[in-house]
Parts: sequence; structure tokens; C-alpha cells
Amino acid sequence: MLVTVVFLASYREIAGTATARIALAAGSTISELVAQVCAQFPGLPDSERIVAAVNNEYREPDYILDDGDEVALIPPVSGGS
Amino acid sequence: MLVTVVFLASYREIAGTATARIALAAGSTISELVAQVCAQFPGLPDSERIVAAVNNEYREPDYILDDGDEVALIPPVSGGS
Amino acid sequence: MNSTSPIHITHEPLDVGRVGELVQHPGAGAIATFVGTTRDHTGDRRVLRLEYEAYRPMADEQLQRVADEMLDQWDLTGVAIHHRLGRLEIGEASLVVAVSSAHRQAAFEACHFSIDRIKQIVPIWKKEFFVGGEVWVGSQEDFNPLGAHEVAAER
Amino acid sequence: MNSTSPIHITHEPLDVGRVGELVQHPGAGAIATFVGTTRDHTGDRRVLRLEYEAYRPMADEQLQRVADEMLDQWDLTGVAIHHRLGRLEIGEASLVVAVSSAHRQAAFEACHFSIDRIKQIVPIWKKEFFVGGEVWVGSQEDFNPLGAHEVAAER
Repeated sequence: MLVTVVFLASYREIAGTATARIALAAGSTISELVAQVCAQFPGLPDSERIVAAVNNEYREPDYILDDGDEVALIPPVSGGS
Repeated sequence: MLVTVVFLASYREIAGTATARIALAAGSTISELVAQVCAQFPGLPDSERIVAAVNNEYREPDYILDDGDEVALIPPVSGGS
Repeated sequence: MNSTSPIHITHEPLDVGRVGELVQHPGAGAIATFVGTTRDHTGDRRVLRLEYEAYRPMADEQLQRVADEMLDQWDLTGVAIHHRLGRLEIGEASLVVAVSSAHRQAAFEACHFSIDRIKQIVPIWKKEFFVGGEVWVGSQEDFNPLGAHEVAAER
Repeated sequence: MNSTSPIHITHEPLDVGRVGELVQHPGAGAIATFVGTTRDHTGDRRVLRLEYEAYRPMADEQLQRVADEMLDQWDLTGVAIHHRLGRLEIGEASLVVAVSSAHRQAAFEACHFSIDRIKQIVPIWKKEFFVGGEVWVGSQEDFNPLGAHEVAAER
């Protein structure tokens, strides 16, 4: 299956791209995706520290992905002031 | 000696006057003044509960008054909102 | 003393935006503002309007004391406190406090402190007018003119 | 969604007075407002300007979630949260939160909560531009998108 990874803010600058299409085995979890992405895009933080949102909802690392999901990797936020 | 007592807000309505000139023995304290005022203007709270300011400064009950002092009896305040 | 003074007691309507402008500062990262407004009820009673009365100049001096205590206890870049007197209709602002600081915690804490402190020491009284009655408001519990003020760190 | 929406993310300058008006209510006795402004320094470094970036529509949804949590936890008469995006100069407002309630404690607590909560869950990022450099800001400690939010009574 294929998912779209979205890199935001500092992660986008590290990855050098805003999005990537990643091929995964069916039934893969967020953890597995993130480990693969971290191997492919060096410079990202430890994969265990990366938080992900799937289709605009925060999800736990053991969340099982579906084909076509949009998985945003969310750096620590800093809105407000 | 003579002091001027100022009645404010609810105390003014109870006393029926905004000010009163009160004659006191030299060396009298706020407590003594307030007891005398409470006797003279029935309806004021227990004299021990009344807070006074002398010449615009809050003072303790044992504060010794001077001739000509302005002694405001200050009901519980309710500014703000 | 006029509406450009940081500490201001007035019979004129308060200008909330103006009070906020008084605390703007290039080093400020946060402005916390509090507006006390006349609400249409107290408990179950419908309020028609309010009147505020002050004992002056003591009220001005005590309001300045509140601002001084704020500046002593927190690292602030600006403090402004405006209080309205006289007759207020429902929805009108009786009090505007604006506090600026580099970091939000200080502005919030100092702003919150100021409202509590005003109710402890500033000789201003509110009278509520209901259908069929009126009452001077005031809490013996809050009133604390002779006590030390609370330690800020509690908040 | 525009500047009359209670929850609003925009590249346009924020109108602080307008956000306050959005929470006016006859039952309100207090309006607590917070304005986050661009300050001229972070620690010892002089800041030239900022840029804010959001992940949308998730940022809008999470900002609405903050407002919903406020309305769930406190008895409020109004909540409005406006967040700016894009390039901001020193002194400009990045965030305006206004909260109204019958009693001041609820408005203060909910307003304070909202700022902390925004920094836990809303996918918006700030980049600071210094003389000779730039940095994305973000605290691993504050960021808490998967945890339960803190209990209000602690404040």
C-alpha cells in the first residue's frame, strides 16, 4: 500500500520536501512508517519521538495505517506567542 | 480633640450623613472612636468589624488619632466587577 | 490624570482598546487584559443597572498601590488599570486591566492578582439595582485592607 | 470562516477589539483577553521578525477542540480564538483569545488554559529570524497531542 507523508515546519526543511509517497506492507503501523521515513531522510529526530497525525487526527504509534492515508509528521508545535 | 468621620457607601446610608464631627479625649484610638460612632449611629455593623482609614491610609484599630484627622469608615469594598 | 494615564478612575465610559495600547512594548510577548462588565443577573436576581462610588483620592492611591505591587512581584513591561464610576448600564465595562510582559505567565498572574487585590484594598463600592430593590455589594471575606497580600507563587 | 468567526486562522492582521466583541454577552461579568505579540528578543538574541505556519485544516480543527474543551470545563458565555499566520513584524499580534463568563475566575482560568493547550495540540509553528540566523521554535516538553489535558482545578 501507499501512504502520503507530510513534512511540516522543521521536518520539511530537514527532509527537503513537503511530501513523500511511501510504499508499506499492508497492516503497517505508524511506528513502522516513521522508522522507514527516518532511514530515508537522515537528520529527522529519533523515530520514537516523532508524533504523527493520520488524516488530520493525532494517532498513537501502534495505529495501523490504510492505503491512501495522509500521515503528517508533527514537530513540537509553537503556536500562540 | 475633634476628628471628622466620613461615612461611605452603605455606611453613609445607615448613618444618614456623609460626615460627622466627633469630639474625643486626646490619645483616643480608632477602636474608641468607632465604638462611640456605633453608639451614636445605630445600624452600623459590630464596631470590631469596621475598618478605618486615617487621612487616606488604612490603620489598625489601636492607631492613636490626632486632632483634625479625617477618619473614613470603609465598608467591605466591591470595585472591579 | 486622564485616559492616557496608566492608573485612571473616571465617570466616562472606558475604552478597552486604549487601555491595551497603554501597555504595548517592544519587549512584550504577551498582553493579558481583563474587562469587568455589568451583568444582567446576580444569582437569581435580574440586575437593571449598577452604580460605582469611590472614596477619593484614597481610591486612586490604592489603585496605584495595586499596580506597584504587580510591578514589584512580576517582571512586567506595562500595567494599566482604569476603573469606571457612576451609573452603568448592563454590558458596560466597570474595570479594564491590561498587563504586558515578555512571557505570558507573568502577565496572566499579575492580571489575575490585580482583580483580587482591587477587591481587597481599593475603596470603591458597587450598588446593584434590581426590580424592586437595591443593595450595596461587598464581601467581608475578600476585604483585607490591613493584611499582607498573598504570595504570587501560589498561582 | 472570517474575522467574525469565533475560531479563525488568518494571514490578515488580528483585530483585538473585534475578538473581544465576539464574546460580549448580557450574562457576562468578566472578559479575559490574551494577546500574544511578537517580542524583540528571545533570551539574549534580538528577534527581527517571525513567521507562523499551520497544517490545515487540522490546525482549525484542533483550535476548535481547544474551544470545545474550554466550554466543557468552564461555565462560559463566549469564547473566541484568532491566530495569525505568515510574516509578523515586532509588536504584531500572533494570537488573540477572548473569554467571557459570569464570574471572573472561569474566564481567567479558561483563557490561561487555552494558551497552554494551543501549545500542546494545535499544529502551528513559529520560526524566529535573528541577525544571522533563523530557528523553528518548539518545545518537546509542552507538546502533548496524545495525552489527556490537565485538570482545570489545578489552577
